[in-house]
Amino acid sequence: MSKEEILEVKNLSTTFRTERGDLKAIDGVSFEVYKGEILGVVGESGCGKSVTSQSILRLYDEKYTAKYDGEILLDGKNIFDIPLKKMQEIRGAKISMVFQDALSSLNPVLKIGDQIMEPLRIHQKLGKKEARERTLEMLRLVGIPAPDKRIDQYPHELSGGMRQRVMIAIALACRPQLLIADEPTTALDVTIQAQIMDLIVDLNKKLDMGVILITHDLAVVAETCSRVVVMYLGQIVEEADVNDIFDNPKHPYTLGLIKSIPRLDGDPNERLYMIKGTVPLLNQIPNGCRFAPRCPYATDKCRTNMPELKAVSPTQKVRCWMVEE
Amino acid sequence: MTNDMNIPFESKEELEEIRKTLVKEQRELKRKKFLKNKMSVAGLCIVIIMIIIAIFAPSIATHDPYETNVMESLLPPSAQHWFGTDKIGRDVFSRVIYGARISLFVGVSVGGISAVLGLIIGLYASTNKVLDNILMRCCDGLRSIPNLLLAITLMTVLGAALKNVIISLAIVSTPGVARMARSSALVVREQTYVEAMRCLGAKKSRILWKHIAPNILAPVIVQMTFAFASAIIAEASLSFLGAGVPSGTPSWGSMLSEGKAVIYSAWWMIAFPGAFTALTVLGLNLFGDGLRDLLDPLTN
Amino acid sequence: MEEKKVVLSSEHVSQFFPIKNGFGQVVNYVKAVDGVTLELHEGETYGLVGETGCGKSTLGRTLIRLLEPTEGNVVLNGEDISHLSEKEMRKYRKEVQMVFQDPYTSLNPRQKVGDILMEVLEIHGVKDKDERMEIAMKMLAKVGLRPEHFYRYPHEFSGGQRQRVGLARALILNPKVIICDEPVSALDVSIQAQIINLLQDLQKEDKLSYLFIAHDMSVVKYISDRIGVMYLGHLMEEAETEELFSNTLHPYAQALLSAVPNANPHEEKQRIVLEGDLPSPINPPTGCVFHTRCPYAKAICSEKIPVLKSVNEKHKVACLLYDKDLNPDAE
Amino acid sequence: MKKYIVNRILSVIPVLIIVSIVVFSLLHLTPGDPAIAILGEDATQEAIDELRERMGLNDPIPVQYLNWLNDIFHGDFGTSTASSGEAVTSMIASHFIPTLQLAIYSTIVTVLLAVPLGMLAARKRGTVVDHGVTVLALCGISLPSFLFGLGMMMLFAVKLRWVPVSGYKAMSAGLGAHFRTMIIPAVSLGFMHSAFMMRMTRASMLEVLNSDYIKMAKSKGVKELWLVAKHALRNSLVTLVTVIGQGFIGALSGATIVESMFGIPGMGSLVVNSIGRRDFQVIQAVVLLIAVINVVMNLVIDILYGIVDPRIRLS
Repeated sequence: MSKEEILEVKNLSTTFRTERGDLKAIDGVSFEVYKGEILGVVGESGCGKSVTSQSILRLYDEKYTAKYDGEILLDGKNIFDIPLKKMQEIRGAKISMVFQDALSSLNPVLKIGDQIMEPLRIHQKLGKKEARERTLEMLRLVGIPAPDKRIDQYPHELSGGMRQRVMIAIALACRPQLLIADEPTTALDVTIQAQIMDLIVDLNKKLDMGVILITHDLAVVAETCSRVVVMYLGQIVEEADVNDIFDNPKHPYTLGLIKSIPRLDGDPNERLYMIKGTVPLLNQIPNGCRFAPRCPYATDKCRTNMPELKAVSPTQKVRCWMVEE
Repeated sequence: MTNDMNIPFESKEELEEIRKTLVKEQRELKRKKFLKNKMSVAGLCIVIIMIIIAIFAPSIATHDPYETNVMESLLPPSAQHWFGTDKIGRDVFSRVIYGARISLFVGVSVGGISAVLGLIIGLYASTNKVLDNILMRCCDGLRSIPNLLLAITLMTVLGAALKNVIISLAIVSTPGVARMARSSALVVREQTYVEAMRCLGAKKSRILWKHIAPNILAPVIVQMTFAFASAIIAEASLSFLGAGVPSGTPSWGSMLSEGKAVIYSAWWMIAFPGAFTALTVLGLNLFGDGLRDLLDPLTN
Repeated sequence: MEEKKVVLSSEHVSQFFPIKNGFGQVVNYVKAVDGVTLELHEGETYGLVGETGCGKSTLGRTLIRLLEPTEGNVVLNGEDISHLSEKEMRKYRKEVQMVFQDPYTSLNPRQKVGDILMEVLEIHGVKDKDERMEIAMKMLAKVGLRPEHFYRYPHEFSGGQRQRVGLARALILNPKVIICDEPVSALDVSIQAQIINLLQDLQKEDKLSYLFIAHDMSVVKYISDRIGVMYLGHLMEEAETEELFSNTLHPYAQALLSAVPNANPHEEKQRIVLEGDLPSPINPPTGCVFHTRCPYAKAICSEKIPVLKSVNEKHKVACLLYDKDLNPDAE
Repeated sequence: MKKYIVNRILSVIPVLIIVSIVVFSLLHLTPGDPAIAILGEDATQEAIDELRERMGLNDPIPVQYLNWLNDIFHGDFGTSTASSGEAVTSMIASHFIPTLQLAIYSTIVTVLLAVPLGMLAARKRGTVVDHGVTVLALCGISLPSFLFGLGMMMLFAVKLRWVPVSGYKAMSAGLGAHFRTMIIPAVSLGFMHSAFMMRMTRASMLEVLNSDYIKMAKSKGVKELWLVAKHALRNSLVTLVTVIGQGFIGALSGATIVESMFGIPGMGSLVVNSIGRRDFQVIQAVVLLIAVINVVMNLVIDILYGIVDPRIRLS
């Protein structure tokens, strides 16, 4: 099935200038996002999944702190070639974002109605009355009861789940092609998380947009994503359909992750698998394969040169020497 | 044993060895971090220079600061009088050097007293609601009276003497330190490790002095350097208004006040004491900023 | 099944936090915990789950007597410790201890790890310094840390290592009961596995009993022998792990378990989605606190308060649907 | 919101009581007997006793305190012992206007200097501009207002002769003259307070600019200018209200030394002159009045803070 590609990330690297020298948070990240699909980006803290998502929208301050390399193709054009001023036409219109903690991501001194209206008035130049109408419609779309009462309230007057819905309403106000959700339900209780994930899946179908879902929770990925990218220490180590990731993961890190999470249908007497060691700091990256020091199958080859992210099947790519033989 | 990472228990000497290297390493890390912050190092140097001047004032000063000589009234800076002379012929350079003693002595004692008192008031205010209300309302009461006005009023009541200047300025700056110590203590009190110590059966006093106090020491010490600096300004202001040290004592403030009277003819009467006051206070403020990062454990 | 020895139990424990107005008069109460009865057996792990604001942490803090219960009693190894003074409570501190959630604030940043451990021994009368050091060193090894960690400060450790120090501090008095308040929620998946395995190894070795408080159902299911589900200060259902998952009775527990995502893409789950928002604990709904959101709610549910009753010897539930004597047309 | 205002007002009452006690006790701690001070050394004992009785000095302390408080509520700050029994209230009234003017002008200077520079430093964090502003702020804090004033006086009054060294011309004496006498005092008082305000504005602006809702606004496609003007300013406005308010209070009560240096007949110089004359009635009245204004102003700022911040207004 020929899927229409929205975004292609090619060899993306983001380097941060800190007092302790330059730190390359992500190094050579490449993947595509197709229309109507939910792509899961999974990894533990510090693996660079959030940096990837915010680099796509160039949210970091490029003058003093961050430097981007590689390409991000949107409708055939490379985002890094666009002058920063023009980026505003893409943010919120073509690609928009939702963050983890809605209470801190919504402006506490502005009414939620105004915050939803803002992208409409910037991108679609709607008048005040028409924008307010579209806002009420958005509030209904994301399932907020009594929208005409809620529209004039402030973020602190809403519950956690409702604030998350407001943020989704803001992101989807201008019907973007791509929604990037950076850990949208991590701060929520499990019943509210289920509601929000259902909403995202529902809107993904209804508006036929692409979604990049960034999370550390493999269970959420299993239930909502169609394709998964696993990241470790700033690099993609495996990319595959969700069934392949869980049924026959190829990369030792993915395998380790899946075996170390307690599963609802798992056997309680079986001891949890432990990936030995800890994630090294960004300024102490081992040479060769970055997972080598913690990998049970590591050979000298792994410890000296870095494997490429190779396709082992039409839908699965792995960055590991073991796959070669 | 339970875990493969468990190395057999070392002998006492090896442990002592490990401890020494680690302590040295931690101290080295702190020193390197402090030296990296150029501005606060400069601040520290200024303060050290001033302290040296204050201690060795007799040997540095070229003349007796109190010796008057009507013949040499209001001479500009010259080889003989580096900073010139004042209205009644006293050597400005020697008076500025001796003035360092007054200012630093007032600064250190006011800084020290207000830090210790402020810490104690702040700590006990954070222990229970009633005490908190009483102490904090008193602090607010004192702090609502402008510092200088309160100092002046206290001075007129106590009379002009160095001891009284220190008492007045300590009363003026303690509420500020107390309020800051109290808010830090309330934050620390909410931390989980205080709760953990209560689970482990630690007495209230042990928790207060061994767990809460050390963790609010850093902000209090930083506040002390700023109290030190503002005490120097306050002493200078008091003496400038004639409500500070007894007249004739070589204090930077009173010298500036004398300088104002002859502003048309003797610029040096203002330039040198003013420069020394500003430099000392700048040094303290720079050092205080650097101290804040150094003492904050999270920034390591 | 022979009668297991009860190490820690709460009998109708309630914890109400007073709300005062400007003049200091009490105007209302936050009913954080409301009449919870629960027993922890020896060598068992009792999982206590529920969403934010259900009172599980408050109950944990009440059982370890960080808070004094407003009503009901806390019984530790047969002794009532509900209203003991701090001094009287001290000797019981050796028997029950707590491990906390946030690794970054559970250790005093100004104390070296070694001093943290030795201070606990000092408080409980181990006079000789060398003896204290030896015990502390053994405990560090037991939780998988190396001797030189003894001289390091907490900020030099990773999240996982700090939880190990927290565990060492809790175990150093050889308590028999440990209340774990979300010990692994703040950790990454791979570190989580290490701590869970460590907790289980220590439990086997020293026959410890855990009250394991958490909101992550898959972790609780893996580690617990029995599980209690709390909602708005009430214990709604309590059962052995297998029984609870295979035969969930309480409507809230059903909704909660159905909402938990499972790391298996093939499983098509049919979800029960709860309507409305969590009511405020300041004035909870009358009768059964869940009746405002319960799909099976009947008129009686808003009048009578359900009581936790045994449905069989492995399963208790607090719901009028299953309570014959309170509700005539119950199943 | 009402609850917020009520308990704010309730918390102010004890503070006012404590202030009045502190100020009253200052009067009683002073050595010497006020009656002798008024009648002079050689007055007869009967005259002194009779005056003491009339002034109520023999009553127990609490009674005196209540009488004193009662008088104040009726706007009577007592009579000045030094300047031949002149009513203190009228003395204060005449000295209040210059202090108010100086406070307003110096606050304007402070805000014009500190807020833009603070925001600029936050916007251009880590650059030369940022370091420049930080150093400027440090100098401002380290340079006492009277030293800075002396410097300005020497430069503008002595060297350039643009303004008189000291002296005060009221508004009535012509706007030009009035401003020529007020510009230097206002700037020297304003400069020191602007140093504090600069650092606070920069810190609050930095905190706002690094916040999640600015990142969210950016991801919505909000333009750079709107980011600062609408989102950032609205939030830092909440803290700026307090900062500017504190600045005004600081100027109102901190002008003592600048007034006496530049010969401005405000409340500050009134106190300084009263020191020489050991006129405690005046000192006490001025200190009490400024402290009360201070407390009331803080109350106004707290309430203003509540109105500006919806999280408090609607709680």
